[in-house]
Amino acid sequence: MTIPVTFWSYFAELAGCSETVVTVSEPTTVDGLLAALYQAHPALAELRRSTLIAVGVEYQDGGYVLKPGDHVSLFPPVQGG
Amino acid sequence: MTIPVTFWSYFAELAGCSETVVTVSEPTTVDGLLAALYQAHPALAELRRSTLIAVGVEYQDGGYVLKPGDHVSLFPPVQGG
Amino acid sequence: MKRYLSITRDPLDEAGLVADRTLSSGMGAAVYFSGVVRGQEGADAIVALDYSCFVPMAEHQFQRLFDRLAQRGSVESVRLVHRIGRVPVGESSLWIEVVSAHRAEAFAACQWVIDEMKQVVPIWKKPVTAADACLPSDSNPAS
Amino acid sequence: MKRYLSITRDPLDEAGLVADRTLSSGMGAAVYFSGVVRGQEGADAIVALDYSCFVPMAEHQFQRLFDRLAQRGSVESVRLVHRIGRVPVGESSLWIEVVSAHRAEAFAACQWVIDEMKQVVPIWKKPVTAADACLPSDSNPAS
Repeated sequence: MTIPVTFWSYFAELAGCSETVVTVSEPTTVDGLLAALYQAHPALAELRRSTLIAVGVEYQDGGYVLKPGDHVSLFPPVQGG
Repeated sequence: MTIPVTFWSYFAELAGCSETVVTVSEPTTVDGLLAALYQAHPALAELRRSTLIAVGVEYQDGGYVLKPGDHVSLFPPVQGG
Repeated sequence: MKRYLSITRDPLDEAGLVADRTLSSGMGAAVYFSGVVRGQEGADAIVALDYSCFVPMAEHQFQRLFDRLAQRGSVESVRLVHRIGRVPVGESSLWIEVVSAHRAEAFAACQWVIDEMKQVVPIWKKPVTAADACLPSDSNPAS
Repeated sequence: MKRYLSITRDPLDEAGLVADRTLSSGMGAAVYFSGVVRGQEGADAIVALDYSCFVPMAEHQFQRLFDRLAQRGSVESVRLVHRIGRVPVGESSLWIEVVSAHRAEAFAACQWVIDEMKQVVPIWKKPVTAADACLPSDSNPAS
């Protein structure tokens, strides 16, 4: 299963791209996806504690089980206003 | 000494007039003036506990000693907004 | 602290007031409040409120409030308009704007002005029912 | 509860928004907040903020906040505009209006929306200094 991942705000600069695709075996949780992702993008791993994770337009935590068609977004704390 | 007194809001209806003049001997406090006033306007006396008193444009309490030229205003609790 | 005060019989031009706002580059928050006459006063349906005002004292007491606000030091500007006379249901009787560097200060100051005003500024209101509405508005002296 | 949401690259027309207000005859309070870009971000002088936004998620999260606000039952209408892209110092990035029967509810709800928004709505800002100002604004995907 391939999961597209979008990086928002300065996470895109840290990742060196704003979008990537991660191939994971099923079933995989968000945590499983992140483990693969952090191997490829160690700069993001350092910010894991302050990373927000969405699947589609909803926040999810690491235990969320990914489905085909899911789109993951990673971003730093939000700053609207 | 004559002291003009203005009644505001429904105090004018209770007093039967919006302005009057009270003649008092010197020195007289606001309380002294009120005693004379309440004799003439007993309906106002009943509301004395919720009556606000100004001399000129400042709030004063009953102990204020009146001077020639002072203008007293009596009114119910304010309701701006 | 910049201050603007108007006690007026004219309808409030809120859009115009907003368009006239000025602030310096350190300011990050404008909080404004519009108080609108409701169609109900206690249990009774009304069509308007008649506001009467002891104008010189009201102006003085507003300025005293603004003096106290200025002492807090965090507000760059306050603008306040109170409409008096007959104000129909659905129209604003009070408009306040507070400009400050940060929103917490602006919200707190705006509410503080309203709370204090309701204690000390000599303005009164009288409900107008549909039956009264053809009569002239409250004829308090100097109101 | 009536709701209006706009996430836009256009300058906020606050006066026009205020002029468009509608409220029913039971409503007595409209509270507004305008968040303005300050000329300082931390210790640095800036000329603008570049706001980026994950728009579909931001819209969804705003609507979830409005759902929660509606459950409180005291707010008749909320309108919110968030400007994104490059917002110069002195211009508004955020405008909120809350209409309620009473002012305490309106003030509380307006502040609640801002507080919650700052937790969950995916919008980010990047300071723009005079030196950056000739560069194009932040080019995040879909922002």
